[in-house]
Amino acid sequence: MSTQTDLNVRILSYVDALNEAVEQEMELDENVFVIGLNVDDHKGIQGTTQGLLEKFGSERVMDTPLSEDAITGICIGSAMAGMRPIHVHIRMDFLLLCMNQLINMAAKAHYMYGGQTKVPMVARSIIGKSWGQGAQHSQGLHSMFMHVPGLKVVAPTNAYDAKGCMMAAIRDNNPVIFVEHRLLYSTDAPVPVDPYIVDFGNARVVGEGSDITLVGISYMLIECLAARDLLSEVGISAEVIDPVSLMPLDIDSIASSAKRTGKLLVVDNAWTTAGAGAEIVAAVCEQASLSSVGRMGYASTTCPTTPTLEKLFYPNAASIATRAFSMVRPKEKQWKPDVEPILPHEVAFRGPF
Amino acid sequence: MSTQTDLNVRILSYVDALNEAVEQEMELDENVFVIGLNVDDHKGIQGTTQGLLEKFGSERVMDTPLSEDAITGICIGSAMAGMRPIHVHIRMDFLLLCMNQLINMAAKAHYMYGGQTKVPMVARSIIGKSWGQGAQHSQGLHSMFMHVPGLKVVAPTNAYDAKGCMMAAIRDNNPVIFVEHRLLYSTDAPVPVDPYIVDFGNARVVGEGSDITLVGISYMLIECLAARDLLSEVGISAEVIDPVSLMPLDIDSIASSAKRTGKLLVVDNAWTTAGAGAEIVAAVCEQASLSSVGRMGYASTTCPTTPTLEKLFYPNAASIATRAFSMVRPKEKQWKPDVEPILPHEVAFRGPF
Amino acid sequence: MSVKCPDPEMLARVYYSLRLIRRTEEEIARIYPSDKIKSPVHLSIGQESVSVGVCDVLEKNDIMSATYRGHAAYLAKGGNLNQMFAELYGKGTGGAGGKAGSMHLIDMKAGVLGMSAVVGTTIPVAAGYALALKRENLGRVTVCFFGDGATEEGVFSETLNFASLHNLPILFVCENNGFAIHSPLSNRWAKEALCERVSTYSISTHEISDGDVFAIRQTAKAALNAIRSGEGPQFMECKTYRWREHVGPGEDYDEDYRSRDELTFWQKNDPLTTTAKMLTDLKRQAIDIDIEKKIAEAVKFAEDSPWPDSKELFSHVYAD
Amino acid sequence: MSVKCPDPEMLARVYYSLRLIRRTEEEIARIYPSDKIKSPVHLSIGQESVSVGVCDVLEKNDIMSATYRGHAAYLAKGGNLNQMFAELYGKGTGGAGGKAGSMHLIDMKAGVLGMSAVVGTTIPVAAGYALALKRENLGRVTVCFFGDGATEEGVFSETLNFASLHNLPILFVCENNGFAIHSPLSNRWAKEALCERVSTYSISTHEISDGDVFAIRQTAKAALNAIRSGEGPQFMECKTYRWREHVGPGEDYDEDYRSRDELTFWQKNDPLTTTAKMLTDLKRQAIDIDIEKKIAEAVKFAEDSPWPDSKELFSHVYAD
Ligand SMILES: Cc1ncc(C[n+]2csc(CCOP(=O)(O)OP(=O)(O)O)c2C)c(N)n1
Ligand SMILES: Cc1ncc(C[n+]2csc(CCOP(=O)(O)OP(=O)(O)O)c2C)c(N)n1
Ligand SMILES: [Mg+2]
Ligand SMILES: [Mg+2]
Repeated sequence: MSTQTDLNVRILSYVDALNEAVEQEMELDENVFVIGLNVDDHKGIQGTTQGLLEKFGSERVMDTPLSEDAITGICIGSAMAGMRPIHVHIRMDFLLLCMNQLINMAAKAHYMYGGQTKVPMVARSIIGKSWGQGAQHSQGLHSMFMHVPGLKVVAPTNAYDAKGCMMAAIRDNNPVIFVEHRLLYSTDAPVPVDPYIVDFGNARVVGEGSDITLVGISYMLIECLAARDLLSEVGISAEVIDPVSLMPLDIDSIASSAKRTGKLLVVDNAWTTAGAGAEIVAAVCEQASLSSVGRMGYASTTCPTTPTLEKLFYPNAASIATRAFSMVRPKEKQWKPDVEPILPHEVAFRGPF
Repeated sequence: MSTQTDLNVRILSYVDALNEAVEQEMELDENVFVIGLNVDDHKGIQGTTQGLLEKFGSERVMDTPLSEDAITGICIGSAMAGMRPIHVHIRMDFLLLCMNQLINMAAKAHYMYGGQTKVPMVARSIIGKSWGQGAQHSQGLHSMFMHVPGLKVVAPTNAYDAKGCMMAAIRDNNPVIFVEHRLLYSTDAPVPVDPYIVDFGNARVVGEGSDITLVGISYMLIECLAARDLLSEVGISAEVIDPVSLMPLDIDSIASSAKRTGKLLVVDNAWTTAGAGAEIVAAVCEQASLSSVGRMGYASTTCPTTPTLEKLFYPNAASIATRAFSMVRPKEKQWKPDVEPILPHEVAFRGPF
Repeated sequence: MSVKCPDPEMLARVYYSLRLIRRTEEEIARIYPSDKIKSPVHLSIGQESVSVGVCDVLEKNDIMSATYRGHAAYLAKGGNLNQMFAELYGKGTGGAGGKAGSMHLIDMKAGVLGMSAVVGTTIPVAAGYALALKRENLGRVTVCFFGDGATEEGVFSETLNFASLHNLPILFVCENNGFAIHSPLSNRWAKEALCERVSTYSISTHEISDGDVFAIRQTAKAALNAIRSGEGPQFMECKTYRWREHVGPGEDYDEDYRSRDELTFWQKNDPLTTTAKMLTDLKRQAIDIDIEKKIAEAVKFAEDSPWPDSKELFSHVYAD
Repeated sequence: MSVKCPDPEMLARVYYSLRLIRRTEEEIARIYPSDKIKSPVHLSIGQESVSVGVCDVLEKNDIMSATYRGHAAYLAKGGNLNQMFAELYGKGTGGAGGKAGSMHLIDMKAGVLGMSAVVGTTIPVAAGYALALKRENLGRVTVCFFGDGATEEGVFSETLNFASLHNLPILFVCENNGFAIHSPLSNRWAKEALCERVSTYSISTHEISDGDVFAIRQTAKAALNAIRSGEGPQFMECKTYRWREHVGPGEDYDEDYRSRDELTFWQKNDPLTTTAKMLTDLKRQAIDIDIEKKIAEAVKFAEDSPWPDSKELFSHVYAD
């Protein structure tokens, strides 16, 4: 991350980093445009599209009807003609209306048409959590897109990667599913002013360790880092890895860490069955047989709205630490950290929308 | 399969077994109905719905407009009212038009509404292969549905299971994704005349062995069985398992076989990334660390139409045998069976539709 | 008003329903800042007359389908008030045991189908229920409420075609409040010709432009009769206005997407006020007192109710 | 015919195109039993005049989008014949190197957008291309062909609304052959009022009921002028008839879903025959001979072409 040593680095929120990435790409390339319901309103998708309308006009910052299926196809067609659409979805759950166009057309066009056409587009999607988001506003569906050749999937977990991955996604000549998480929006990090790219396919070790490898996907990386602190208090050293991009997936970095620690726990911000965690665990086990592997993620239920049940639906620092402890010290009796860390953005976060 | 010892067992094709299951359930329960494009025409979905219109009339065998999204929702609503719709899709690829209703409504209704409503429906979907089916008529998307709590997924590989699973699916009080494969349609097996149920969640050992465990999903089970024959010629004894149902998944039967043989190779009729194979390999590795695990499936590309490339897109008996050989005898140099078995149904199959 | 002197019983019923909804949502807005309601709330304040006018002419065993902005329809159809508040509070005594929140209310006992937070998804589901009612052939009907934005989803057109093709007993009611979140019709509709379009599916259409609760009621009554006598689906477009912000308890006229003048216009014609005037003070006060009592009870019920047992997380994933 | 004595050059062009398509598909049908074509084929025989009439008035750099039943449109727009046959044969010299087959033909050099085997999917894609052409502002347009069944998909309505809302330069052309596979309109449409419905999106509509190639051409010409002069999308519904089975080379009049009388009616008004009659024998024979030569060359090209190299399986999964 050499660019981080630049002089012109400031602390920026995830929201502002996304906003800046899009604004800079729109300045650099007139073919880039933003489209989606309410991208032009005063809330500006929680601020991520704020100011773009004023700067670039309604031809390049387009509000839409509620027609996700058609708008996706329209993005694909405009991309085939050389434009670079960024289609914004305020909840990832709504991508389920776009599956036919994303999977039957966007993912396949370049191949099915023998390379005669390309589909450079970005589908931004926000995963919701808490405040009773419930069954239909909380899903993390990234594994469905990882499954299909022709699509790329990225899930940056900090403001620096948010900007770098967004610029890379916009410049990419393939459809990119951009996975954001509502609870990451208020987090901040040092972000260079100048445009820069975070290349896909490079996992990042965000906390070194020797006893177990924790892979945290999307928002769950934050919980894994907090779990790492809890574990250190009982003398367990956990290495925490952020895959950053899920397709392409940097499985080798994850595998080499897991081989070193001998233990792998993948914590996904989604269901586990046939999920990203299954892919990572299976791919690592194909390379080497570890003493212990595990997956955590959403409970195998629909997401309830009531906070008391919702709390049990998601993994958290404590439950991750407990699981990791039992993997590192299988003989010892179960351990539960007594403190449950409150995560900064949870304080900052203003529900419900 | 005690019922198979009944006197009234005949050899029936997969097509006729499906047809009989639906006909018998429609006789037993007037709430059962069939709906889908062209279910009432002279071809009767390759024969699987033939004769039903004449017997039950157009109120219970409904042709539809091309409106997969709405028809799925209509099935859900009628199911909430106590009916038992069977929605037929001539290609699984078209389920991508139904994702919003299947995943945001059907899968969640019972939970999200606190048990006040149920959605007993079956979505039949046929996976296509060969004769230039190509990018959009060949997809096996079952892992996407396995990923979502609230849905069940079954993929019977023979006529006996086809009838028993279909009757179970129709009687099930939850949405069931019924995965069929075009190349299995002409295969036949002994099938009892009387109604019977094949309970979900029971994997079946279809060929015993001691050196490696092969799990074959949907049509790939046929290729695994042929691979088993090839392997036996070089003195390798492969155990072949048919999961039959993917959600619920009988992971314990698979794991106990894999623990015995020490080696697990899952061959899916779909892409491997975050697929059913990833789930099975990961789940088994969570239980025990094996000496060698592997996955095979569609090449990580879009499906090409030309036969020369399509041939390379799919695993087959020979490539499965080669891979299994390398897992069982890692030190020996690569082995390729010289004969490539022609599978009965491939002769019987009449393309293109 | 289109009806000079409505039958007093009906008038009382209508006023009661309008007032119950208004006061319930005002109470929700009052409680909201306390964070006791951990659910997004999409208030219907200002739009009550659509739900009330239509539901007043429904039979108890008819079926009603609505959206995440469903408090009004839920109450107008006779949904349980205690269970509604408990559900908003996330308590185990809620209609869905705390798993639904405000956006997925349901009360099958009262004929209230489950609501959905994904716009448009309930439209085909309501039609599917109507398909079953047609087979049942007991004269029951389904009413399907949705917003102007929902008509932009392809599934709306698909459902109209199927419902008409199969002559389903369903009344479609579009609550056209002119906005999808903050997006005005002009950003979303090529032409304001909804009724005209729907009629091309050979569905009879009715447009009510002023939110008049009696006009809505009369129109719905006639439409329901037509449906029950086998004439197939009918369609109503009711112009209305959302007084509060899209989601949450407050107002948002300081934002530039709409002006307070619009609100003033609709407040002048607020059916709650006009119907109140048509009642004797005595009658009105009796109703008001009764409503305050019911709401207070419901809030207390919600506050006193226990949280769901943690094992409930795993109940109802699959039906037996 | 609507045009008594058409301009001879235009007549020759139109006849050439009609004849090229008819003969190409007859040749495909002839070859088909040999299994050299390992792809489903959806023949347009009988429907040629829609593609030919519309495409004759397109500019070379205009864009055309069609369906899996796309041979006619592909050839009418000037798609490469050799590459088409090679593609059907699955050879490496095919337009998509053998990865597309008959259902996904493409020829961007000729302005032929990629076709799709999933009904309706190309409609918004064509509109998206038109959105780019609008920004380009060089007067180019997109023509989007689709069948009657495709209009039942929600995405069709969604696209019409968006295209009109944003005044996109696109001509929608519905080839209404009355069937979706074997399903007649009466099983699928609540009402035959497609043009009426489309006009509610403030899109000008034009209906041509007899397949007259000159009437289609005239109508398309006027529609394209309107689009190029900034009047936004236009819509044509052309009644036509599929002479062969839905998929495959044969006929299926022995099946009960339709009768040969229908075929007879349309064959009597076959634009290929009527235009042939308008030409001198000399002129016609010259064209016919030229076409046979081109087709023979294309078949030979396909037969002599190599299969794609096995490494092509992994090319074009992702674009650089
Ligand atoms: C399919 C889908 N797209 C987008 C959203 C985000 N969203 C929530 S409410 C809403 C507005 C819908 O407008 P309308 O149908 O008119 O109903 P109203 O809110 O005005 O009652 C939108 C766009 C959603 N919930 N579902
Ligand atoms: C979304 C989708 N649903 C169903 C099918 C199966 N199918 C293939 S062609 C066809 C008929 C479509 O009819 P129409 O649009 O009128 O085109 P035509 O075949 O008559 O040219 C159908 C239903 C499909 N390919 N895609
Ligand atoms: Mg609205
Ligand atoms: Mg047709």
